Parts: sequence; C-alpha cells; structure tokens
Amino acid sequence: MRDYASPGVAIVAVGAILVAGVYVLAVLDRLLGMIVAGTSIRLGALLAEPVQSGALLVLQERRTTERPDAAGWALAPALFGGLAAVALAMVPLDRDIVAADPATGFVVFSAAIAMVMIAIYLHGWSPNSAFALHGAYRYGAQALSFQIPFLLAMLATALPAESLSIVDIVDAQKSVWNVVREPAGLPLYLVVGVAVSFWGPLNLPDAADLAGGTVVEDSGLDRLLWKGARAAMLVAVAAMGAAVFLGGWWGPWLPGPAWVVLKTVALLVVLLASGHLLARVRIEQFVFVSWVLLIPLALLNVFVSGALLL
Amino acid sequence: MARAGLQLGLKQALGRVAAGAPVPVFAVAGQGAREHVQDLRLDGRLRLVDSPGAAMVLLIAGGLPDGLAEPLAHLHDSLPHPRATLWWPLGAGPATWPQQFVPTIETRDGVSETLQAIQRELLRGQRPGEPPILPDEDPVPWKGVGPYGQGGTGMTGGTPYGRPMAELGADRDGLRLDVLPLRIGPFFPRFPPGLTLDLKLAGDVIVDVAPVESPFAGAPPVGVCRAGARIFVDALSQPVPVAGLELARAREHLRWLADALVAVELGSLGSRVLRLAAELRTSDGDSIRTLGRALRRTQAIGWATNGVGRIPAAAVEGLGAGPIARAAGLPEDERTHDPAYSGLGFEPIVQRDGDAAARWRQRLGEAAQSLELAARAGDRRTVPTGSVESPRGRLDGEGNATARFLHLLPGVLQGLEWGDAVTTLVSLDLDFEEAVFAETARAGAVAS
Amino acid sequence: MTLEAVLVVAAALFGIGLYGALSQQSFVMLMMGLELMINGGILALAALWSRSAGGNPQGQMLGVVFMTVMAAEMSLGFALITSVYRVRRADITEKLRRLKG
Amino acid sequence: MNGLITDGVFWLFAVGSVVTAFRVFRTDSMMRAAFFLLASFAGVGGILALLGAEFLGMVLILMMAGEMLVMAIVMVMFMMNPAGLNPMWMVHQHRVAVVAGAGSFLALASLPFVVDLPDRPAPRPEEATAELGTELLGGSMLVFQTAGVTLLSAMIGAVVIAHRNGRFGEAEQGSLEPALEPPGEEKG
Repeated sequence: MRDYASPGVAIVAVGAILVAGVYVLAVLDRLLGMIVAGTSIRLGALLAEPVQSGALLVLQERRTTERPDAAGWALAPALFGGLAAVALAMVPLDRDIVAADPATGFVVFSAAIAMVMIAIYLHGWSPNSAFALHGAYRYGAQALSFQIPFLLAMLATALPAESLSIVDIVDAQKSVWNVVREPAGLPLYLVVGVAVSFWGPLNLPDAADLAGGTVVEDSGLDRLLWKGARAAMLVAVAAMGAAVFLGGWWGPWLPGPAWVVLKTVALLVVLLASGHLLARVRIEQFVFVSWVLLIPLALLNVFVSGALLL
Repeated sequence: MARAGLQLGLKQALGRVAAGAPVPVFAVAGQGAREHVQDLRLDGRLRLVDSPGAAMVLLIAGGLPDGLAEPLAHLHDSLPHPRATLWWPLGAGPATWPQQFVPTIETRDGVSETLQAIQRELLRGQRPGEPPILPDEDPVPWKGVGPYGQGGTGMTGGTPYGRPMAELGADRDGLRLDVLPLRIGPFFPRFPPGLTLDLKLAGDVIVDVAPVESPFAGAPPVGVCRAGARIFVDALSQPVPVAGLELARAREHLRWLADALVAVELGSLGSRVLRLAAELRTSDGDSIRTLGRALRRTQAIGWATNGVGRIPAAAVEGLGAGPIARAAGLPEDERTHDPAYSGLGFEPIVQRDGDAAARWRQRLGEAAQSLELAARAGDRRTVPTGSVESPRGRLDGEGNATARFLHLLPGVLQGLEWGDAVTTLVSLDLDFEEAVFAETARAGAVAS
Repeated sequence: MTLEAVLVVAAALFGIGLYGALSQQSFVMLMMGLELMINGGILALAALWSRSAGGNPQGQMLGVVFMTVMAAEMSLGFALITSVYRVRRADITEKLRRLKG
Repeated sequence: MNGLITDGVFWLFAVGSVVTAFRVFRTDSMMRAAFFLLASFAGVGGILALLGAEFLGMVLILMMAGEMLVMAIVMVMFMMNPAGLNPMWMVHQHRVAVVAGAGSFLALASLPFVVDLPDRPAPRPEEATAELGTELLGGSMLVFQTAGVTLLSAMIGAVVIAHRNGRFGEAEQGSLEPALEPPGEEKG
C-alpha cells in the first residue's frame, strides 16, 4: 500500500472538491451558453442560478412510474456520483496532496469509468419507461465503443512513468508534458471524455430527441443528483486529463494545486464549449468512428510513445 | 417536534432561495401559439423543459381542441408536486374543461411575471399544489393470478399484469426479436403541435409507423391563426405586399431553424437564431449567410443530417411539398405562377440530395433569397390565384403540404433509428394549423 | 481475514455457481453460474497466493489466465447463443436436442 | 485497529458477494440477475484488493462491468420476460443441482481445515503490481502471449459464429454443409 489519506479526511475533501467542481462547471456552462446565444451577461444572476435551481429541485417531490424498480432507481445516481468521487480521488493536487494513490490508480480510474455504464444502464432501466430504456441502450453501444480507445489513450501516458500510479505518471512529466510527448493522446482522451460523461455532441443517452432520455422520468432530488453526478464525472475526467496529459502540478511561479485547478478549468472550458458548438453525433457514426478510427489511432499512439522510450 | 420545526425552517429557507430560480415550464402550444411559446425561450426568467418531470408549471397556450382534453389531463398529473397550471388562451374560446384549465392570463405581457409569481407562491406554501385530475390508477386493470398479476404459471404464462408480452418481429440483422409498440405524442416537444405517431420499435429502429389523426385537423378552429402563418392564409383571398410576405417567409424558416437546433443539442445557438428571427429586417441577408457558415462549422448541417431521411424527387412530385420537393431537386414553387414575382428575377433554389441536410440548406437559402426579394419588391402586391407558396409548400383551400405529405411519412420513417427519425421529422417542418385556417379562409370566416 | 475465511467464501461462490450452472435452463443464466464458479476459483487462488505461497508472482499470473478463460468463455458463449437463436430460435437448453447444424 | 477495519471490510464484501451471488438465481428478472452478479464480482474484486492483488481486483471489476452490460443486452434481446413481470423459475434437475452445489461447497470449504496449508504470507504486498508486471513480460512471457492470442482468436471466432453469413450461406437457412440433410422438426 502507498499513500492514503485517512478515510474521513479523504471523504470530506473529495466531497467538497466535487461539489465545488460541479458548481464551477454549472456556472461555466451557463456562461458559455450565454456567449454563444449572444445574451447579455449579468454576473449576479449567473452565479446565483445554479444554487437557486438546485434548491428548486430539492423542494420538488419525487415522482414515480408504473411498477419501477425503486431500489435501482434510487441507487443509480448514488452509484454514478460515487464513481465520480472514486475517479476524482485518484487525481493528485500535488506530489503529497492526494486522497488515494494506489499502485494501480490508472486501473482504478478505468474501472470507475467502466462502471459508469452500469450506473447509466441501471438508471435507464429502472423507471420502466421507453425513452429512458432507449437512452440506456444507446449508452451501452457508446460505452462499449469508447472503452478501448479510452484505455489505450491513457495507457500511453503510463509508459514514460513505467508505473500505473497517477502520482508517478504526473511525476514523470517534470521536463516534458505528455501532451507534447504524444500529441494524439489528449484529443483522443477529450473525445472519449465527452463520451464518458455524455456531454454535448455525445449526449446520446440523455438526448433531446428522447426528451431527456434516462432522466426523463426523474423529478426533484432524483434529477438534481443525476445531473450533479454527471457534472461531477465531467469534472473528474477533466481533472484526470490535466494530471496525465498536462503535467498536473508542474508549472512555474504558482504552487502545484493552483496549476492543477487552472489546467482542469481550461480542459473543462474545452469540453463544455463542445456542447455549445457541435451538433449531436448520430450513434451509428460514433460507433463507426470509435472502432474504425479511434482504436487504430490510439494503438498507433501507444506504439509510437513506446518506441520513443526505447 | 423540534425536528419537524427544523425541517420546516429548512424548507422555508430553501424556498426563499429557490424562488429566484428560472421557472421550469412545460409548455403546450395549441392553435395560434407556436411562436409565442417559442419566444419564451428568450426569456431568462423561465426555462422551457422537455419533460413534465422537470417542470413546475404547466403552461397551456392557445386554443385546444376537445380531443386533447384527456392527454392533457395525463400530462398535468405527471408533473411533480407542487405544481400549477397556467392557461394563456391567446384569443381562443372558453374550454369546457376541468377547472385547472380556465384562462388565467390574457396578454403577452406579464406571462413571465405570472409564472414567477406562481412559483414563488408554490414554494412558500401560499398556493396549494394542484391535485391530480384523473384517479391514480393503472391504465390497464390489475388482473391475473399471483403477486405480480401474472397470467398463469411459468415464465410466459398468459398476460402478466394485464399487459401482453412483446411480440416477435423481423430485425435488420435477420434475427426475430421482440418489438415494442409505443405511442408518441401529442405533446412530445420535438414534434410539431398535434402530431402523434403509433410506432413499433425493434430496439432503436422503427419497424412500423402510423400517424394518428391530428386533433387539429378536420375540426373547426378553436383559436386564432398564429401570426407567422397569417399573411399566407390572407394571401389566398386578397392581395398582400410581396415584401411582407417574403419577410414572413424568412422569419418562418428561421423559427424552424431555431427549433431544429434545439433538437441537435445546440440550444444556445438556437436562441441566437430565434432572436434574429424575431427582429428580422430585409437588410439581414448577411446575417443569414453567416449563420449558414456557422451551421456548417458546428456540423448541424453535416454529421447530424447528411444522408438522413432521404426523400427522392419522384415520391413528392406534384404534392406541392415546397422546400421538401425543392431540396430533392424539383423546382416546384407557386411563386413562379404569380405575376407579382415575374419582374423580380425569381428563380426557385434547388438542392440535389433530398436528405435532411439538403432541407436545412434549402431553408437557409430560401430565407436569404426571400430577404433579397423583399428588398427588391417595393410596394408590389400579390395576385390571389387560389393557391399560395407558404414556407411549407403549396397552400390552397384544399389543405397544405403537410396534409398531402402525411401519407408518405411511414415510408420515410421506416427503418430509421429513432434519433434519425426525429432529425427527419424536424427537417420536414410539418404544420397542422395552416390547413385548418386555409379552409376557413375559403369559407370566408377567418377569426380575427 | 484469515486464509480459511477467504477459502470458505470462495467455496461458497463456487458452490452457488455450480448449482446455477446445473439447474438453470436459460443459456445466459447458465453462463452466470459458470462465471461464478470461475470467480470462486480466482478468489481461492488469490488467497493462496497472498497467504500461503509467499506472494509468488506466478500466482497472480495464473489469475490473469483465469480471467482470459472467463473472457473467452463469455465471448464465445454469447456468439453461440446468437447463432443458436438465429437458426433454431432457442433460448433454453431444452430446445436444443442436437448440437449439429 | 487497522486490522479490525480490514476485517470488517472483508466480511462486508464477503457476505455481500455471497448473498448477491445467491440472489442471481432467486430473482424474477434477468436484468436484476445481471446486476446481482456484477455486485458479487465487485465484492470479490474488493477482497482481491484487500489481499494485495490490487491489479487483479480492479481488472476484474473493469472487465465484469463491460461483460454485464453485454449480458444484459443479450438477455433483453433473446430471453423472455426481461422486465420480471412474471415470476422466473426456469430450472431442470433441480435436486441434483442443489445436492451438487451444497456438496461441492462442503467439500471445498472443509479443505482448508483438513489440509495443512503452509503459512507463508506475501512479504511485500505493495510490490505485487510491479512484480506481476515483471512476471508478465519476463518469466511468463509465453503464457501471457498465449493468453493474448487466445483472446484474439476467441474474438474472431465469436464474430464469425454470430455473423449472419455462415460458412455455407445465410445462417437462417441452417448453414449445413451442402451434402448433409436439412435440420428436421427438432428445429426451434
């Protein structure tokens, strides 16, 4: 076993960072939306809106459908949020500031990403509703397609560190960031990152053509938790991208944690902007592109970065 | 006791915070209300939502035929507590409906304020949430034996819970798998008001589809004609200014575009287009061309629409299907017969592919062309010939393009995945209101 | 967390898996039984590796081989289910009396 | 104290994974069965991590998540009653199966108490992952490569078997070799 924060500290810290991250994400998303829509921006309203809408959802009652799987329905957002927390816990803020640094941090993160599809499937299946189930199936197709390029894109970053620990991976980027070492890695990771948390152009399970997809039957707290968990996952994906591709805490002048936050926000802006600037992708196209284009590209990325290290 | 007090205090505190949130509204657009509902998207004080589960207030706008009473009651009951209803009749006659649906506001001004006030009252507990209209019972009665109402013994015995097991149907991979019968509409937010489809889905793929007759069609109008379609209906019977007609056409196309952008998850860009449509002037041709470039860059015309919902020219020949026909390469346009257009150098724009992308390009091209025509038209007036080219195709006393096109819909949608089917339906720009008012215009009794 | 405790848990998983594999008619449920048996095997293996074999890395290696077997079993099993359904429209073992064709 | 927490977590995972494993065969919906099976695997993955085989445990969870999703899709495709509206009880040779299951459990569970297993705990559990990596690409390279090739051939085989076009024409036609007789009435 390597460094672990004590359980209480880790849970509180990760929880607080997650909530803060989700809030920042909500504000950023709204801000980008307003810029694209060309509406005038009032800072006060912008900052208050996520809190107000959240409070509104807390006060709305839960809804039920005919013969749902109540346990699964309640469990799905919790599972999704928990997975986001596990994924985020792997990201180091500095060499010594990390909630958990298992030797297999990379695999833990990947396992959390893989379990996301179970959370979404559970969420779509349990309300016993046609649109929700359709959303769940779409994510199934989407997830099975992006798993392999995702693993390969991240795997290439573990090569220079010769370790699966995220701290080691970041540490190995002292002189050169991985984004320079393997230029194909970050774009691949970002495409797949949008797909993991089904944002913007790859929002197929909760799409507008399904009137909300897996979330269509949710109201009140269910909806708040689901949206929150989804946003948390995007934060975790951005934070991990900042760690393994953009050199995590490495950077001049500022202290390490500040760099991590800055890089995470920068990646978040890119990920969120894609939601306002790119049209929804058809599932058929995404599956095709994943298997035919992304997997060979990711393989090539691994081979090249491996060859460069020899 | 103390715990209950704490809970109440917390609730009140949250209520005060939540009162300032944009009101989540599920809006139903009845007759004459399409633009009014659409314009609400630009209002930052409220938020139009796609699912009743996300809404706090049900906004019913415009005239609603009696056929919608029952689906509307179901919709009302599926809003979470606390909930409220606001009917905004827009000049429609009184309804003989449950008391939730009595008119509550008359004018455009104040809709947002009223919605906000309703939300505030609901959250503070000053206004009771509305009780359900329908009794809370299962649509199919509980029957059968055993704790789950199964039909018999074993896995496949009888009809469990009064519901038939799914039947087998052909699949495109040659497997025979279960198909799911499903009715979608009449309030599905991506559909035009009044469209209901009876579907059979195998997974994501539409095996069979049948449009259910629109509650708007065939009945006398229950509301007033919506502003955007008004001038085209008027042009059937009286000369109208060409400039006004073309400006209205460009505006209708842009309004369609705003909705279509929401369907491909580009809601913020949709708001920008909507604002452009609301304030459109004849000099805005450049803005439309810039918009076309932006849409190609965002891939809204591109990966979302290329090759989707192809309708060959032969299928729509002679239907007067307007942009749908012209996108497939048929230069059918009623304006070519109108002497008012003869000196303007009007030449129908056509595309070749006939897919959804071609229809997007077609409408954008026509919007820009209409602005040019409007700028050149001066004070020319149309000559009533009994048929008009509306933004959706030939409009005459018999009906509009949607009515003539509807029987082709099953053939177009079969075999598509649901996402593509929605893209296709959106790109067709169906309208069930136009025909009703064109018919009444012929009878010389347009409500004004 | 003694060695015996882990091995008992592994045995329980194996037993449940064997029960499922023998009793279930549906192909997929049958495969679930098989998976559980392998699962118990991996658990026992890891316990012996960690507590009794002195952490010999070849023990973990064997675990990797077990997982390979599991993955191969799953992929071929699902392919066979699809194929059998395509030809015979069968989803339970009783509908398959011959294995040919 | 630390050992107490580890023990508590172990028993949580152990009881959880056995109970959910049992529930797999005692639920009315195949979907729930798949979720229970995944829960059972997640429990075992947790125990593996506690035992020091972190890599194996996490890979088990990673692999099973994808596998359960495929399983769920296959079940909804081909199996009846995915929603669990009817009670699901599809068993044969039940008594034999119960006896065999219970018997194998008793036999296997008694083994550690009968056999005298050597007590040699792993000396450096924190190095386990690195050791596995060295082993995979060192001494057991051949085994590792064989496993890889096996998986590849399983993948290709699966695609070939499941594909619509069999070796002797379309699969629905009952893709027999031309010389053989067509399938009889035992079909479907």
